Amino acid sequence: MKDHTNEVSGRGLSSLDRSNLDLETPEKPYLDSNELIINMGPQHPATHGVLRVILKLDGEKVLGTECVIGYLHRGVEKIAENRTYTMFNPYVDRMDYVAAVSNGLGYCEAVEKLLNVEAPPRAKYIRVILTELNRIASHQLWLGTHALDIGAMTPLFYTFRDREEILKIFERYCGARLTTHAFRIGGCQYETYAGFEKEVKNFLAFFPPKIDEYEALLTGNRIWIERTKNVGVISAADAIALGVTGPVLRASGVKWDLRKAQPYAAYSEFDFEIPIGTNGDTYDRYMVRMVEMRQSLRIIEQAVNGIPEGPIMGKVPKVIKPPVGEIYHSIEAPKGELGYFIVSDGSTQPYRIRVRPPSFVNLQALDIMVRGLLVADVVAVIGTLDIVLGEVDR
Amino acid sequence: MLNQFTSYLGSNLTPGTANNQLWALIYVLIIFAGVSVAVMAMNWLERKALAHFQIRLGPMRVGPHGLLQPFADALKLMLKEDIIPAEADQFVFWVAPLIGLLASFTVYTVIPFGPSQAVSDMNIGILFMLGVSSLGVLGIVVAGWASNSHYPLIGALRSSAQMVSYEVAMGLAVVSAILMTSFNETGTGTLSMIGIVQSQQQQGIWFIFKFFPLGLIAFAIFAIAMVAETNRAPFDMAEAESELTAGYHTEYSGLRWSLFMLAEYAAMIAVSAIAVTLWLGGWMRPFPNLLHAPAWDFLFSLFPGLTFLGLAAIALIGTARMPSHSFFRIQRIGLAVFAALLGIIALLLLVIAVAGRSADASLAARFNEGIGYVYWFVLKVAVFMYLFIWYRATWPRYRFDQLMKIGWKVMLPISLGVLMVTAIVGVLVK
Amino acid sequence: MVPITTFHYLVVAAALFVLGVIGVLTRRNVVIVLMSIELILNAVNLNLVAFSRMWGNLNGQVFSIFVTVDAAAEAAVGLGILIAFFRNRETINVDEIDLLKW
Amino acid sequence: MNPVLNSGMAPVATPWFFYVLGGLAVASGVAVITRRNAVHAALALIVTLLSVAGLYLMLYAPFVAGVQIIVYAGGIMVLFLFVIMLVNIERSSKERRFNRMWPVGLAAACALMALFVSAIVKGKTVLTDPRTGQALWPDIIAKLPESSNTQQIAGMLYGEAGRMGQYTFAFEIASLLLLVAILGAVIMTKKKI
Repeated sequence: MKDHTNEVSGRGLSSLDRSNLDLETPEKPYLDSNELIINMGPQHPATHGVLRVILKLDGEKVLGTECVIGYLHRGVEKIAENRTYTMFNPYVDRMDYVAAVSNGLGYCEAVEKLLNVEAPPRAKYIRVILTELNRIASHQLWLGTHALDIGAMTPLFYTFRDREEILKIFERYCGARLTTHAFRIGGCQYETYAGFEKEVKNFLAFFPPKIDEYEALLTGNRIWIERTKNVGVISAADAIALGVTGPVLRASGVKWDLRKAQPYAAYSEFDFEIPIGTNGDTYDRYMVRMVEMRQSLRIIEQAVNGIPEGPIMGKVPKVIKPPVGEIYHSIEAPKGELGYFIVSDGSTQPYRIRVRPPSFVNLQALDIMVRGLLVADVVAVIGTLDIVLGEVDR
Repeated sequence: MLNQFTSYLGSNLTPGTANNQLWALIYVLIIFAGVSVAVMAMNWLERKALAHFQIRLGPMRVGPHGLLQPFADALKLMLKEDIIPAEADQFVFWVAPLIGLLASFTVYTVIPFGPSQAVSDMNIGILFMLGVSSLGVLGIVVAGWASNSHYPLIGALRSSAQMVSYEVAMGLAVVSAILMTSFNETGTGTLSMIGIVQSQQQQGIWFIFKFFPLGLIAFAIFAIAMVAETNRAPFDMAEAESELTAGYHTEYSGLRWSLFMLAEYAAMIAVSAIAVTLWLGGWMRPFPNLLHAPAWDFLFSLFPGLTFLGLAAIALIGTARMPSHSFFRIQRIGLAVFAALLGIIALLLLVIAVAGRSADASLAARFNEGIGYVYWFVLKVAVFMYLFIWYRATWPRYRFDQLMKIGWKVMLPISLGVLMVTAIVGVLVK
Repeated sequence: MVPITTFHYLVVAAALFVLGVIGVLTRRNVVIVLMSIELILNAVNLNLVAFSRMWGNLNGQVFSIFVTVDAAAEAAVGLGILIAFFRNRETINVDEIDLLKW
Repeated sequence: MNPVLNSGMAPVATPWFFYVLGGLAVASGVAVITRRNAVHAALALIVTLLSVAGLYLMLYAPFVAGVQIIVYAGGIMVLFLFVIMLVNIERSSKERRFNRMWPVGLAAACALMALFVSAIVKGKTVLTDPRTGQALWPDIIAKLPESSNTQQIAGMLYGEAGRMGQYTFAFEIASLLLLVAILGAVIMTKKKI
C-alpha cells in the first residue's frame, strides 16, 4: 500500500503531461500482465450519478482511468444565451443541485457586478445565512454518500435526517427545498418569515451534537481510518496545477478560501477559520469538511445575531440590461471555486455565459489520485472529490 | 415402518447413530423447514433491525409491521423472469447457486441441537462441517466465472482468495478448541460435534472461558473469521455493492438470486452454530452443573414458554398501539391473531414444561428436555445473528488488501500462538 | 445383489487411474493435465483405503493422508509453474512448452 | 431396513450406494479428461473427488473422507479454479483438445488398463498369498472401529501415551514438504518479491 501512495504523492508536475495520463501503461515487464478494462458507470451505485469511469486494471490495481462525462449534459450555458438575465437565474440551481443556493449567489453577484449595483446589507446577511446553511446541507449529503461508498450505511440516514432541518428552513423561506431560486439579481426576493431567526438559532443548537454523532461513527473508526488514510493523496503542487479548489485543495495544505481571499457578500464581516489538512489524503478531506461544517455554524451564528434591518432589494432597473463588457466573478461554493464568466453585448440576454464548476475541475484530479490504488479506492476517491454530475456536465 | 417410527422414540441416540433412516429423514425435513423459516425470519429481522439502527421503519406495508414481507419477497422472486446472459456459460450458471445451497444445507446434518437432536453424530463432525462449508466458495467462484462479466469475475476472485485465507485462521482456532476437549482423564479428544459439547459439560466450563483468556482469543478469531467466511459486512468484499455493483451475483436474478441469498443466510446460521457448539456450550443451559437441583431445571425449562409469552406481549402491545383508523383494521386483526398464535405456543410450551418436570423417561419429560436443548441452542445462535446485523449497520467495509493483511498477518499468527499456548498450558495443568 | 468387496473398489480405482493416465498423455491443456494427476492420486488413495479396510489396519489410511499432502504440494507448485509460464509465453499448452528455457 | 439391525453398527455399505458413487466417480472422471472447457473439467473433478470421499465413508475411513473434502474439494480445487480464471482460456477453448500423440497415449493407457484388469481378476481368483494361501484380495472385510478412527490415526501420526507414533517422523517431513511447496509457489508466482 505504502509504495502506491509514495508513487502518487512523489509525482511532480512533470507527471501531468498527457502521455502519462492516457491509458497506455508506460512499462510492460511481461508479455501478459492480464490487464482488465472495466466500465465503472454510467449505471453504477458509487459514481454519484452518471459518471462513467473506464478503469484499466491489473488484477485489482488501477493502472489508469479515463472519465467519460456528458450523460447529464443539458446545455445550461447555451440556454443562457436565449434567456434574459432574470430568466436564467433558476437554471443555475440545476447545476449543482445539492448546493443550489450557492449557485444562485454566484450568478446574482456576477450580474450585480456587471450592472454595478450592490445588494443591501440585510440581503447580504440573508444570503450568507442561506448559503452557509446550504454548505452544511451539501457537506451532509457528501458525508452520507461518501460513507455509503466506503461501506458504512448508517451515516447516510443520519445525515439525511439532519439535512431535513435545513431543507425545512429553505422551504419556509422560499417555498422550495432543493432548487431554491432563493436570490434575485440585486438582493433577495423574500423577506425572512416570522420565526426565521428562531429556527436558524434552533438549528445552531441542534446541529453540533449531530456532527459529534457522525464523528463518533467515523472519525475514530479503525476501518474508516484504514480506508481513508493515505488513500487518494494529492500534493499541493499537483492540486494547484490541476486547478483543484475547495476542500480538496485545502486538505492538501493550501490555505485558499475565496471567502477569505476575495471576500464577497458579507463574509469580510465575520470571524471564522479555514481548516486545512496536511497529507492531502481522503481522511484529511473528510476532516476538513467536518470542521468546515462547524465553521459554517459559527458564521451563521454571527450573521443571525448581527443581521441588520433595512431593505432587501437594491436599486435594480426593471429590465436588466448590463453595459457591454465582461465579468468573471467567483465564490466559494461547498465544492470549491464556482465562477461565472459573463459576456454582455448590452442586450437583455447574455452574449455568453461560461461557468467554472468546481466538480468538473476537481474531477480531473481523479486519475492522478487513484493510480496504483485498488478498485475500492476509486470509489472512495470519487466520493471524496464530492462531485455532482449535474455540475460537471451542465 | 411403524416399528421403526416408535423404536426410536425411547432412544437417546441421534437417528444417524441409531441407524434409523426414517427418523433421519424426519429430522432432515424438520431441519430443512426450520432453516428455511429461520432464513425468512432472519430476512425480516435484518431489515427491521437495520432500519431501526438507521432511524427508519423498515417494511411496514405487507402485513402488520411488514411481517408478511418475506413471503411477498419470496413470491416476487419466484415470479420474476429468470435471466441468463447470452454470453454466460449456461450450465455452470445454472448449477452455481445449487452448489452454494447444497453446501450450506449439508452442514446441518451434523449440527447438534441437543445430545440426540441431530441428524447424525459423525466421528469427524467438525472436520466434515468445515470441509462442506468450504465447498460453498465453489458456488461463488463458479457463479462469478459463468456470468462472463467483469464485476462478477472480480467478486469471485476476491471471494475465493478471502475464504481460502480465512479458513486457515478459522481452522486453527477450531483446532485449539478441539485440543481443549482432550484435557480430560483419558487424554483423548473428539471431533464429534456432540462429543465437543459433552466434553464441555464434563469439564464443567464453556470453552470460551477455559484457560482464560486463551479460549476467548480463539473464539474471537473464529468470530471474526466467520464473518469473512460468510461474506458479510465489514468483509463483504465479494458483493461490495458500492464497488462491484453486486459482486458475484450481479448477473443473477429472480429465483436463482434468491438461492444465493438463502445459501448465504443458511451459511451464517451454520457458522454461528459451529461457534456456539465449540465455545458456548452448544445446547447447554447456563450453569448446568452448578445449578443442578430439579427446581433449577424446572425454572430454566420455563424459559422457552416465557420467551414466547414475551413475544406475544410485544405483539399485543403493537396491536394496541396501532392507529385506530379503519385502514388498519385488517392489519390489527392480523397482528392480534399473530399475538394469539404466539400466546398459544407459549402456553403449550409452559404446559409441557410443567407436565415434564419430573426427570423420568416419560414422553413429556423427554419432550421437555428436547425443547430446552433446542431453545438454548437457538437462542445462542440468535445472538450471533443479531451481531451480524449490528456489524453491518455500524462498520464501513474493509479494502481487499487490508482484509488479506489482517487474515494472514494478524489472525493467522495469533491463532497459531493461541494453539501452541493452549497445548502447553494443557500439558502443564495436567 | 453381490456384496461389495475389495475387488469392486479396486476396479473403480483402476478405472480412475487409467482415466488419469489418458488425461496426462493426451490432453494439451496443462491445467487439465494437472487435474488428471489428481485423478491418478485419488485412484491410488482409494486403493490404499480399500486395502486398509481389507486388512483391518490403518496404515493405508495414514498413507493416503500423506498422498493427499503430496497432492496439495504438487498442485501448489504445478499451478505456480503454470502461472509463471503463462505470464512469459501466454500459453498453457504442454506441447508448446518445449524449449526447456524461456 | 431391518429393525433388528438398528442396534449396533449396521452396514452403511449397501451395494446401491457403491454403484452410484463409483459410477459417478468414473463418469465424471471421463468428463474431466474430455471436456474442452477447463472449468467444466474442474467441476467434474470435484464431483469425482466427492464421490471418492463417499467411497471412503463406505470403507469406514471417515477421517480420510473429511480430509478429502476439506483439502481436495475445498482447497486444491478452489486453487485450480482460481488459476483457470487467471489464465485466459478463451483462446485455448478454440484449439485442439488433444495433442498430436494422442493415439499413442491412448494405446499405452489401454495396455495399462489391460494389465490392471488381469492383475485384479487374477488376484481375486488365481494368485494367492504364499503366507496364508488365500487369494490376494479375499472377500473378507475386517471390522474397523469407525467411532475411534480419528483417534487411531492420530495415534499413528503423533504417537500416544508418550511414545512417538509410527509415522511421526514422516509426518514432520511431509510438513516440511508443504512448507517448501508454499515457498516455491510464492517465489514462482510473484512478479517481484
